[in-house]
Amino acid sequence: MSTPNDQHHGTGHDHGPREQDVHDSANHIVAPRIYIIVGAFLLVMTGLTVLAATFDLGAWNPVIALFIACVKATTVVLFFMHVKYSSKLTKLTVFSGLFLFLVLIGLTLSDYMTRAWGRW
Amino acid sequence: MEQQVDATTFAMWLFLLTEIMFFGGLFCSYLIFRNWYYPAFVEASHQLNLFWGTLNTGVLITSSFTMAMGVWCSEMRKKSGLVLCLVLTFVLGLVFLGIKYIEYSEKWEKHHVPGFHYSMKSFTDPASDKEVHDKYPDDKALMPDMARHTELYFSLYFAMTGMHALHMIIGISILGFMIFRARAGAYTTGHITFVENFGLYWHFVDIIWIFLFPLLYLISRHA
Amino acid sequence: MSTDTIVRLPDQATARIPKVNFLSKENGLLSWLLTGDHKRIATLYLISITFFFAVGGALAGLIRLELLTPQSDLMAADTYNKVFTMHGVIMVFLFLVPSVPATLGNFLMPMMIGAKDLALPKVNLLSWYLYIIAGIMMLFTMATGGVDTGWTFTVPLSTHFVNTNVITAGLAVFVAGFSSVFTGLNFIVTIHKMRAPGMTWFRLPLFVWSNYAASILMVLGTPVLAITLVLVVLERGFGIGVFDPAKGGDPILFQHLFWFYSHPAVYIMILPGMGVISEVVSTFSRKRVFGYTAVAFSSVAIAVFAFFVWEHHMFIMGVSNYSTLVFSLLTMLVAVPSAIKIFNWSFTLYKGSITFETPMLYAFGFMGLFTIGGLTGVFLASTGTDIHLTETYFIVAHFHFVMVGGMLMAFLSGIHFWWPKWTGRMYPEKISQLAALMTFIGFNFTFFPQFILGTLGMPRRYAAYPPEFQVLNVFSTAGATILGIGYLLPILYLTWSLKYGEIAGSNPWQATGLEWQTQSPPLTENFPEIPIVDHDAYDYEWLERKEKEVTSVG
Amino acid sequence: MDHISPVIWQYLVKWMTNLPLFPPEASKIAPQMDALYYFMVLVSLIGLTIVVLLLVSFSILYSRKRHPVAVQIEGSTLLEATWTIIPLGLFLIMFVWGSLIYFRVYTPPANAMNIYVVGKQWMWKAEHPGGQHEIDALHIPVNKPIQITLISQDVFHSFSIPAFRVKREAIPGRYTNVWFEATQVGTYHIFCTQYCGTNHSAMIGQVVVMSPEDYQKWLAESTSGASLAQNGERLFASLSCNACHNGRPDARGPSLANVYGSNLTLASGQTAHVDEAYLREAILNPSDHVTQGFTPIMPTYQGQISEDGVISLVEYIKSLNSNYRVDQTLNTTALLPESEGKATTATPKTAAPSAKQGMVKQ
Repeated sequence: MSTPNDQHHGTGHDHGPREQDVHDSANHIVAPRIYIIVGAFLLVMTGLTVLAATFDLGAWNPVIALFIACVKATTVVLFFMHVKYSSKLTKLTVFSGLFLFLVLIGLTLSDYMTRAWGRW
Repeated sequence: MEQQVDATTFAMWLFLLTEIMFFGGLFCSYLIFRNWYYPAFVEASHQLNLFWGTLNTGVLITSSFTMAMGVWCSEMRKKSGLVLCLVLTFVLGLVFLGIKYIEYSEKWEKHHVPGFHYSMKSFTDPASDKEVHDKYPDDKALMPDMARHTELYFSLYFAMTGMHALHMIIGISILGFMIFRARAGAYTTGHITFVENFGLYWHFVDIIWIFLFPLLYLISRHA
Repeated sequence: MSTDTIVRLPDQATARIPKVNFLSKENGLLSWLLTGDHKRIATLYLISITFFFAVGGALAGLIRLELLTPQSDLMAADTYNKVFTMHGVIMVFLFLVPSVPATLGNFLMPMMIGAKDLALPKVNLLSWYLYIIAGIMMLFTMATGGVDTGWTFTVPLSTHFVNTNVITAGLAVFVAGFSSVFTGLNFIVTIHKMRAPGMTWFRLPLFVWSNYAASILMVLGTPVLAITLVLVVLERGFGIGVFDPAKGGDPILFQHLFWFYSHPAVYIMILPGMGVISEVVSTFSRKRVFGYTAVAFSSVAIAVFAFFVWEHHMFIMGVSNYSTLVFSLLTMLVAVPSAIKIFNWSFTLYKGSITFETPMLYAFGFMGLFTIGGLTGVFLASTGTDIHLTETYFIVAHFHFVMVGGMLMAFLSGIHFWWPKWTGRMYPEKISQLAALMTFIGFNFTFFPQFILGTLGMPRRYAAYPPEFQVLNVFSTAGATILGIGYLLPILYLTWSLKYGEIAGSNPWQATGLEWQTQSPPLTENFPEIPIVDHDAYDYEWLERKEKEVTSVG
Repeated sequence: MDHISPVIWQYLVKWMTNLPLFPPEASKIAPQMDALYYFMVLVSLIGLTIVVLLLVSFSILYSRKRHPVAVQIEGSTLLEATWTIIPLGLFLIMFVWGSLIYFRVYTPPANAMNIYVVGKQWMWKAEHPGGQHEIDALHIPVNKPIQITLISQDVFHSFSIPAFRVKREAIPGRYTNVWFEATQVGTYHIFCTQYCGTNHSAMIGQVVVMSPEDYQKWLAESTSGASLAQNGERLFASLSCNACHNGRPDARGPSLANVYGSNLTLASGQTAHVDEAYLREAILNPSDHVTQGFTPIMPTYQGQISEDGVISLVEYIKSLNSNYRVDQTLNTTALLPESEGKATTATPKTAAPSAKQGMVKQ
């Protein structure tokens, strides 16, 4: 997950010279340079995930695919959706959605995964 | 006024929260059936066209990029830039749907669409339909019970990508409306909330696809 | 001042309803249908919800009549099945879920936090329209033959084995779900962003806290129901196979997804009711709610834990024995916050100065019946006894104690409590006390025998039953008659009071909430100027000081 | 009293003498479950009494007449802790107690006699190991653990015997289990408690608990001629299963002898425990269940065999398990009509006497 953050370190808080008075909310304006880097990064990652899928890595295949997807999604959320620069409340909202999604999957699987227990 | 702006963006995030849970149910189903019927899922997934899928991912990511640029243009009050970005996003969205149409119609042709049009025979004996077989000669025959479970894969495939496509269609319609308003200079006077919130929606739809792509297309592609 | 009531009304000879208020501001149908005013939308909701409650209640009456005799003689089995299904669907999705939040919550929440309106007035109106569309679809479903799957839409019965209007009913519930998502979303945003200056989180009335908790559940739970119903509709309409065992799908998965929403849904229904009780108990004992923070946090705790317990609806459905351990344990945990609330309300009375107006009577009813409902829930949460008691009349009695004995009592309590605020006029006290008493007695007669029936093993959703169960069923039906009258009375006298009720003045109960510090009925913008809050909720001393100021200045 | 309408009077008398308040306790688990039930009732009554006492006494003591001015009290951490911890403790006791019973009800003992029950709209069909079947009725011996293996042919049903305090959902496409040991001779209700369509309320049956002698008599009278395993054997032959599963060294399918109860390594590398559910799945979805070392050539029998047929096949495969057959004989010999010593050899020999019996019956 740290890849995107490291990559853009130092550019994240880069206020352009023309951003002084332009809008009515306290939003941070993300420079286009970051968008370009993020967009390119996402495309590269897409290529990477397709590439990774062509190697037989056993159980690691889906893990890598999902890991890359998570990295991509996190990048989109942080930069395209400005969560990196948003209030705690927004971060909390995103987190709670993620949390409940994991609850839904985790607790449902707690049934499916343990149905065979105790049968031998 | 600022409170109002803040409020709608927050409301948009909450709405996206409901969207996460909406797709969450589908992802949950997918996970369970993939575990149960892994071999069938592998075979069915290989019926998808990796080229189209990858291209579509690229298209959607690019559209997300143009959308983000659109928000930036709106923030910087660049009217023509905004219109350009929105039009690009609009076009890329349509390209995505077009490619999706190509993929869907291939599935229709091969009788892989679940339900009344589905034919198990297309999996157990792909050579039986000569016309289709000539077009896709690489399809191999499956065991009937495995073929039966491919229908489940395609049920999920169509449910998930269909729901995603529905979100795309809604998004594109709103985009069309926004292009008109942007040309009239609506979002470049400092009132960027609408563009910003739509951007959030569009990126969310992109994120869903970022997960759908590896889950649906990239199952055991090395085989 | 009389010692047995706190009601203080203005001099009826001179008092007038304020000329300018949200009801009189504009006239004409369009001014209502296109309104953004939360109070008008709440009024629209109140009318439509009462209508659907009447429909659902009439269906309940039919059910009880049919069960008077062991044979299915009043209705054939398939008619009976449709009747209880429509009763369930209408009561759950068109009455209980929106009841308190969409009416009282909509009306009061902005006023309680000192705001002019909800954060998104248009979304609020949209939510009412969605509700109406859902309602019309449901009536259409009913008119064109109904649906007989039970409100739980169990697959594969609903997808392949009935030929009634599952699709329209499912879509109606889907639309109603959107309506409730929008209400919840609006509440959360409003509570976060629109509080008046000085209104910190721990100065919020508990009604706001509990509606906030319920809104979280609406926003996060409802979409899972939506996707589940979409899959059911797709399966029925197009034959996809996610839940179809014949295609390798899993009907248990449907149960998981359905209850992932539908368990939190019961908290969506009960939490706002609990908020009403907090307000009422405090006002009529002239005392700050005992353990304010405990009650506030117990609402949030219920909201969070509500999502971890859904499998307790499926203990006998062949789920993994080991996961039942997890879910049973978590269910036990979610029972604790409810206990906390009950004891805190009881102790609010301690050293209070209690009067017994109608809202308080309903609140007492709530506390007694909800205690029974909650404790019998533990019977079902414990896996061992759940095996015997689930899917019988025990469970029917349990959730009616919580939903009707709890929620509906709270709803009526709240309606009476805020009626003077809403309309500017008092309801007639004596007859409404009688109605409260009748509801309580009728309710116990109706549903207590059902616990015994359930223990005996009488299954739910039976049009005909073995004759040895008849006696208790007759009791139940007799009670339902009393209960029915108990519900009919408020509809009648409240309507009567619209014209003939006494003028209430702005604060007849001398309650502390901000909503009572403005005129009744309130202005469209609620307050002449946005209030600045400098006191905690339920600060009766602040109120006294303030009233003294007013009189000394005046 | 005669001047009251005699009809009403009759009803009253009938009702009051015929008003059950608690179901009979007719199984081994029933008293255990009732103990927990009474404990919960007791706790609930105490809890309710406390709440009502608080409400009533405070209402009297602190009514406005007696106590015109309220004393503001913020709260009490001690009290909050009390009413958090005491209910929590009680609930946890109920959780542990309940779970113990739950595991007991849904973990059949090894020596239980297995009866299959198939639910379909709107009847229960019970299949006894000896081949007897009955509809909406279940005859069982007293004091003998009975395992019910449930499956549904269409929608969810729920197999409930209130007198035994047991209930289990019958699920389409999957076996579920429940067991009980009846302790009292008598006739009790079987209900379908999961709503299953129009005639849900007519899906009522009777479980008849019989003394061992009566039960044997019943078994002998109602035999259909062939046991489930024998039916399965015929089906096995007619579906040509034995073409591959013939136990020869060069066979194309794995030998099925002793397969029941063993742990198989599958072609996918997973291990699977072979129970009834596995056998059913392997017949219907063979290519997901290929034993290691074999090729996936077996066709599916989905849609070609009824649930009854699958049950027979499963029973036949189980009968190829000599150990199992010995167990079964040890446990049920006394009860089966043909208390044969030949049970260990599941050969076509068994077909002959039972066929004869069948003829006798007809």
